[in-house]
Amino acid sequence: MNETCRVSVERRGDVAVFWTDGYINNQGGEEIAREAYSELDRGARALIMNLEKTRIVNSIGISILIEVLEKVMERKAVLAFCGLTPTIDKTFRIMGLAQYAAIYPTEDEAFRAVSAPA
Amino acid sequence: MNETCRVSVERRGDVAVFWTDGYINNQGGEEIAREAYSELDRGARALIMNLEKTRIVNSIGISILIEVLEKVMERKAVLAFCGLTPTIDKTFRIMGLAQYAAIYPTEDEAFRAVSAPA
Amino acid sequence: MAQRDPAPSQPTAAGAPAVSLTIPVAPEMEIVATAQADALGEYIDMGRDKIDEVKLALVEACINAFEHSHTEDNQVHITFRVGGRREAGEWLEIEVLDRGRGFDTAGVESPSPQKTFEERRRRGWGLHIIKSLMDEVQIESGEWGTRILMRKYK
Amino acid sequence: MAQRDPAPSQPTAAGAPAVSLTIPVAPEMEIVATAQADALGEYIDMGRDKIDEVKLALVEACINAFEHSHTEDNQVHITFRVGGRREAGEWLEIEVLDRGRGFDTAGVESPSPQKTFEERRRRGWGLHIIKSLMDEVQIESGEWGTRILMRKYK
Ligand SMILES: Nc1ncnc2c1ncn2[C@@H]1O[C@H](COP(=O)(O)OP(=O)(O)O)[C@@H](O)[C@H]1O
Ligand SMILES: Nc1ncnc2c1ncn2[C@@H]1O[C@H](COP(=O)(O)OP(=O)(O)O)[C@@H](O)[C@H]1O
Repeated sequence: MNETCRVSVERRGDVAVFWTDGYINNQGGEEIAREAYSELDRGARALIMNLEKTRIVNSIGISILIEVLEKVMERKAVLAFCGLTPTIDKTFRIMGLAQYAAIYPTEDEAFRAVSAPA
Repeated sequence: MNETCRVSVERRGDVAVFWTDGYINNQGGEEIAREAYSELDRGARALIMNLEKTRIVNSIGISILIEVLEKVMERKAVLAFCGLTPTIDKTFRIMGLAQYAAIYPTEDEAFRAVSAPA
Repeated sequence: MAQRDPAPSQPTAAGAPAVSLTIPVAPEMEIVATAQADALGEYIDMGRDKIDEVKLALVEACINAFEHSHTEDNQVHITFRVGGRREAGEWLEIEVLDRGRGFDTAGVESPSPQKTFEERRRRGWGLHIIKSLMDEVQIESGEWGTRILMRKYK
Repeated sequence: MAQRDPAPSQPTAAGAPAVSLTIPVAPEMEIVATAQADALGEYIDMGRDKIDEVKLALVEACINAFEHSHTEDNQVHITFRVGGRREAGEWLEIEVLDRGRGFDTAGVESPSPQKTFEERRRRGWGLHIIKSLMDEVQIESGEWGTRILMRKYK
């Protein structure tokens, strides 16, 4: 079943960039969470999630992303999203994710923002 | 209903190149036939049909393309197809269209072939 | 299956061409269902972003039925209708019906970002998302199951 | 609708998860139906070209029902099943049923390129295409209508 979301990660210094491909439901969300926690454990200070290859994130998937965001904040790291479709952007705003995580149009902008000295 | 096939045509000397976009059924087939007959009337010696943006041609659509092919042969002109998906290619072969019309992988190859001096 | 009262039938678009789809309660079948919303959205030339909104609303309605309804027939019944004044249709309507145990629609607490983040109650957004993304939504629920009727204009 | 004998039911894949789709007899609804073949083909990871073959076979079965069956309910009933040994499925099976007037399956003349080109009988290819593109095909027809059951392996 190839609807399942594929997640790949690349580490650039203390920034971890995630690319998702496909539907993010509970399973996809948990896959992202696993990878995110492992990057945090390996000292990442910022996570960027590029969702440009994902067209649907369901509310269970978002609830898991919110859990990840909370863990990120506990560790005083930052989480940024980019490549959101208008519908995903809208849903993230409705659920309040946009109040705690930054949203950028492109990965470049997200990278520049999280790499800027605080 | 945007499934309906869109057809565009460009004239290059006495070759007319057709691009289809979408499902070719009776309606789409008739649209192609209308354009083809008008190009033949305007003296086209060769018609190239690039179907790369079409994924389905139903048997009624093919029967109309066969009608076009017969008219083309009556006028001693030639008809070449290119950009066929494997399934469309297979169906054209089953129905015998491939015995009377040439099929080329790309538009360039089709163009070179029909432009070569006889 | 036990005899039950039938779901109330009040098709808001009687006579409009209907496409019905029945999916089994199984992982990711909600995504299989969205293919039909896609196709019918394209059929009426609805824009990509609006189609995405319809698809997410449909996903939420399906996963609610999967997760909460405890349906007896292990299926979710979806009806798509297109309609409006112009020939090709001005809206897409989707009805999602389960023959499950139903719920008290008045008793559902509204979600909020505050509850989600401060009280860590992260679920409970499905119905709210459906209402936010669709133009018209009716929810009926009872012993016969649950029926969500939602419409989106082009 | 008049009472009729029900269509013979011999699901070759009883128990396999089924998705049922009912489409109205209307232009291009066959394409709307192919969206479901696409989604279920992807669901079992069938390759793009094989999915295209399944979609064309489904289109042919639908347009036959539209054109020839004179159905009483003005609908075509399609059931999709996936199954096989592996969890995710090894084949996709599609049943296309109309409650129309049926036809004499033995009496259908086989088409050939020669008839098509030399005798200018260009139609009559639908069933042949279905049989060429699918791995297994059963056709049953009678006073109750017509039922085509076709299967494609990954
Ligand atoms: N189809 C349904 N059948 C039974 N109960 C439902 C159904 N849909 C929703 N509910 C009830 O409404 C509640 C709120 O649903 P929703 O807003 O989608 O959030 P969530 O599914 O995350 O709980 C559910 O927890 C459930 O109790
Ligand atoms: N669903 C159907 N109901 C009634 N008759 C049918 C049906 N499908 C096929 N037929 C009959 O079989 C013939 C052959 O069908 P087909 O091979 O698809 O070619 P075509 O549709 O081009 O005639 C049709 O002309 C029709 O008489």
